[in-house]
Amino acid sequence: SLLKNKNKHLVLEQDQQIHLATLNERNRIAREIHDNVGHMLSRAILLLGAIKTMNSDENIMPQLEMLSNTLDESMEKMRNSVHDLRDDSIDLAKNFDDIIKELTNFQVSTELDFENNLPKEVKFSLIGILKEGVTNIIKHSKGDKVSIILHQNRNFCTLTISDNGELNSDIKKMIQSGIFEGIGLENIRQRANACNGDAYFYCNDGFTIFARLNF
Amino acid sequence: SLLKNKNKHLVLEQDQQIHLATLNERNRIAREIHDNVGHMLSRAILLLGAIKTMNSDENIMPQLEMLSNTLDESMEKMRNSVHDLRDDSIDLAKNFDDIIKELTNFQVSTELDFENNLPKEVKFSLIGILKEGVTNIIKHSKGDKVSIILHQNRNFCTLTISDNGELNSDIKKMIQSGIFEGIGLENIRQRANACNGDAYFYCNDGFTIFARLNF
Amino acid sequence: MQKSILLIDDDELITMSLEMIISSKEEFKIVGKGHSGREAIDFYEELKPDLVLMDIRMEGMNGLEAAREILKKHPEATILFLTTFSDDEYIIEALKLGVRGYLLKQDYKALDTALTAAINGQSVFGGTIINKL
Ligand SMILES: Nc1ncnc2c1ncn2[C@@H]1O[C@H](COP(=O)(O)OP(=O)(O)OP(=O)(O)O)[C@@H](O)[C@H]1O
Ligand SMILES: Nc1ncnc2c1ncn2[C@@H]1O[C@H](COP(=O)(O)OP(=O)(O)OP(=O)(O)O)[C@@H](O)[C@H]1O
Ligand SMILES: [K+]
Ligand SMILES: [Mg+2]
Ligand SMILES: [Mg+2]
Ligand SMILES: [Mg+2]
Repeated sequence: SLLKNKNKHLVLEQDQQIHLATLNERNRIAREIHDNVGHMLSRAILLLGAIKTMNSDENIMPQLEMLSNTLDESMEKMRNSVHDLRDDSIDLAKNFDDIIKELTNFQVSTELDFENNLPKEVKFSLIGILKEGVTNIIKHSKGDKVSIILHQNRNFCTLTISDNGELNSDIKKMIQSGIFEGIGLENIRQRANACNGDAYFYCNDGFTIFARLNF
Repeated sequence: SLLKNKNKHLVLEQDQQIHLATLNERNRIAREIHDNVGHMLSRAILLLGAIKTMNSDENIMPQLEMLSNTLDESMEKMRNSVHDLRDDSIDLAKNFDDIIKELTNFQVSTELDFENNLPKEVKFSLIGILKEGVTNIIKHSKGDKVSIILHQNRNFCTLTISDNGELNSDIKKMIQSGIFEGIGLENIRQRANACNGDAYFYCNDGFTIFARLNF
Repeated sequence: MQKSILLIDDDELITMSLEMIISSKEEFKIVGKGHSGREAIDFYEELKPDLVLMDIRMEGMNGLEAAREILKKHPEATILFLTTFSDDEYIIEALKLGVRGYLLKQDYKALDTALTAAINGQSVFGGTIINKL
């Protein structure tokens, strides 16, 4: 339906928008710090260089040297912060970790085998899929064990999210028929589709989401 | 319907999430800079104080004084940046401005009369409504003039977005019947509803969105 | 023979500090100090220094524009930029203009090596000296 289509559009855009908003904010701050604090520090360092050149008091030489080191270090620290700010890469491991941490009442085993060179959209989709899967487990699962497996291959990757909670037969039927009550599973499929892949749901021995994304 | 409900949920959450993501990022950076650079700078200032006391070379006294001022100023600038970072206020005027700037092909008149003490959710909703309204004008309007009026009263505010582009009769009927093709106008209504208000659409002499939000 | 240097930075504290450091070296002498892109162009005409050490970011005419002007009339001019960070955008711009490179303001320890290298026709990018690009 039309509304469903709009919904799809919205979900896919949301990840992108949140990331963009974060990036814009970072860049604004990076620029501000760079322009203000960086400028001040560099003039302090240069001035101190001039003072050391002129100074004839041997006694204060060691302290001037220490001050020099401290200012260099401040500059270095600030540069690193600003550099971090400018880095727009997405830390997939960190994002996965944050989401998995929500599973406090489950015994979780993970196997995350991937490179950070995954395309950005694939990372977005993986994070989105994991988030929906984990939310569902917390909301619906009757089990106590979860397994999360991410594998990367040359031009595709697979994400498997399983839990050992048995589903009742009505829900099994519903899922097997592909008609879902909410939009969670539908979103998972759409995210996989957006990466030229697909998602499959299995209800044997608990519930399993299997997604394959191509790149 | 269920899907429609999900949609509503999604739209309302999106603004909040984007803002939260931005804030988290800011706070992370603010803490990092404060802890690292700030610490270094305060060491430097202290050390320089000692150097000035010990120094017996009259020639470099003015430069040491200048260095002192520069370091104080660096500290001040850093504090201000960090303070700005921690400030979670939403600049409504700036946000309105950015959106209105998109109307490059229209003659725009604005009347923005509000205080910055509007509740956060009201600001979110106003920004969201303006954004949808402006997007629609760019996409659909046959006119060349736009008027945007925001008024704040003691416990409510109103936003009027009008353009002078005539609608064709089919669309007039559709809008009068309250059945919309997309989700833009629906979202506007939901945003107004979320603030205990409502939105109305008029198709005489062009198209007008009128929203009232209570707080 | 001492090499003559023209210093341009809108921050007087920077030109003062650089003068103190550079003048302490036998091989260099500061022949002029200016605080804008406009002054860079005027002083260059008047003084024909062996090297111009110039800030990039200045109010009004910035360093990049001033360098473009100077190099248009005097392709042989030796210009080094001063920046606060090693910024990729500046490096690319500087390369396109045909200046000798850039130096970080705070990297005063590398100053005399860099100045000598630039005057001898080598390129200087941050602490790195490159023979020919
Ligand atoms: N891990 C799980 N264990 C048990 N049942 C599940 C699990 N995941 C999904 N389900 C079942 O599948 C249904 C559809 O899931 P879906 O995520 O699409 O919707 P929802 O979670 O009910 O709502 P929404 O995600 O839109 O907030 C759920 O209502 C639930 O009955
Ligand atoms: N300013 C306008 N001028 C002319 N027609 C408009 C204007 N705003 C809305 N409309 C009409 O109302 C319809 C419904 O608007 P709505 O924003 O709900 O959907 P949409 O813009 O078509 O799609 P979406 O916003 O979901 O991307 C539009 O399709 C358009 O025909
Ligand atoms: K000298
Ligand atoms: Mg769900
Ligand atoms: Mg619309
Ligand atoms: Mg400057």
